Amino acid sequence: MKIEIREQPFNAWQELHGYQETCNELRGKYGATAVFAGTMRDTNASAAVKAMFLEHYPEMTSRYLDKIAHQALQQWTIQDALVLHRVGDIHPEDTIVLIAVWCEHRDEAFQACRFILEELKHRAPFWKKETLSDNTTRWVSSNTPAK
Amino acid sequence: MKIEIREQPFNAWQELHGYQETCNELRGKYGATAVFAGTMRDTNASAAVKAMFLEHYPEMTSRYLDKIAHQALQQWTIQDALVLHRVGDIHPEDTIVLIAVWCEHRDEAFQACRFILEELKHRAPFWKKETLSDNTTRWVSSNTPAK
Amino acid sequence: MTITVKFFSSLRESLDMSSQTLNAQNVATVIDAWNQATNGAKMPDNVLVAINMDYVGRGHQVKDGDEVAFFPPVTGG
Amino acid sequence: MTITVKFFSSLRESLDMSSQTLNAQNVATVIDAWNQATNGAKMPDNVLVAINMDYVGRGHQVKDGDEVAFFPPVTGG
Repeated sequence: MKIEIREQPFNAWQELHGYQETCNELRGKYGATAVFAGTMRDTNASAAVKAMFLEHYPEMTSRYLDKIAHQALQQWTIQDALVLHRVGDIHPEDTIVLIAVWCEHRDEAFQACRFILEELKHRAPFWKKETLSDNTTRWVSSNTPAK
Repeated sequence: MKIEIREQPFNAWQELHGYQETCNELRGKYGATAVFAGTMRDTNASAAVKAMFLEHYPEMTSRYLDKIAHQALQQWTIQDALVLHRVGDIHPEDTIVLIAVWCEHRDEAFQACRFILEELKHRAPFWKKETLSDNTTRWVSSNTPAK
Repeated sequence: MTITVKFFSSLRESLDMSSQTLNAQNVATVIDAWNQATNGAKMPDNVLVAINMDYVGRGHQVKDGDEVAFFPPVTGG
Repeated sequence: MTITVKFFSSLRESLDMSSQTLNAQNVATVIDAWNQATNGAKMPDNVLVAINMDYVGRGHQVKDGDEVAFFPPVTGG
């Protein structure tokens, strides 16, 4: 399992490819991989957004990402998981979060992936501050609802 | 949107990376990508499986994959989708199916990805015949239930 | 009239037949097509049927030029 | 006793303070720590609180050596 907070841009699919290549003990064991990638859009709440600063509370963020992943491991039969989250200065098209879960079967993979995403969005201490096209800034006040 | 039946092995994450690179009109527009990759396991129903033949009904399979993707497009606001499915001789660790859905927000991406997978599993005419370690063969009689 | 009948997967193997062209006068429904193509073999309970690449019920009518396919539950994905 | 108080995001900006060390005698709860660190500023309704990296309620007790963090609703992912 790999859980990391990243200060530099990363390509979600290359990370996934690279990580899975290293998981030799998983080969032939997993039948289902569910993945979510969250990407910065160039528009939010009807305004053009040109950049974003992603603040976090380093020790607590790491602690909660670990905690959330371990709660998923207790609830579902997960063979492996990968969670990457960006912080710092972010631009449109940058990946913000990547969550991948490897399981034997599809239902547990989907459920666990979604669980990790929702828990992360509701409990992990990250905050987004947007810079709009006129250079004004604003803190994002809440996440898009789950449903 | 790309929907393809593949006779040769493919790497799910490289396909995803390559496809997304070509989608220039999507850049900065999608916030959520939900992905499912189904991979052949080396064990099924308590038996070691060394190979699998994936039969299909070519014209009907293509027709149903298109139909299912278009039903998803009607139900959710989808920016793009990628569906790849293997046929022919398959070995453990090979990707069988890759489904990716790009949307603005996460809930619609997850729902549409899952919908396409379940519809594909229940309606698209594919059939799996396994070759076990003692070289006996058996047709897979049904899918793992969704729940 | 001419009807093409196709069989897939375990059904293709058990009937030892993948495709057959019926030049038929007395084929009104899917069941008639099955009976004529298989010489009256018992149709397994779980068989699925498609006419011209669309799922239909066993009582569905067939018409000249139709492609009627029979197969077991699908197991892709 | 010594308590470290931290503020994040919009709260850090509005209070113009990211961290403060309180050498406090009269700090029993989270609210006391807030009041002492902010000189009695009004605590916004939606503020979240963590002690030593775990979420707690506003009435939670604080003890010597604790790190008490205040921040608005989280918006990661």
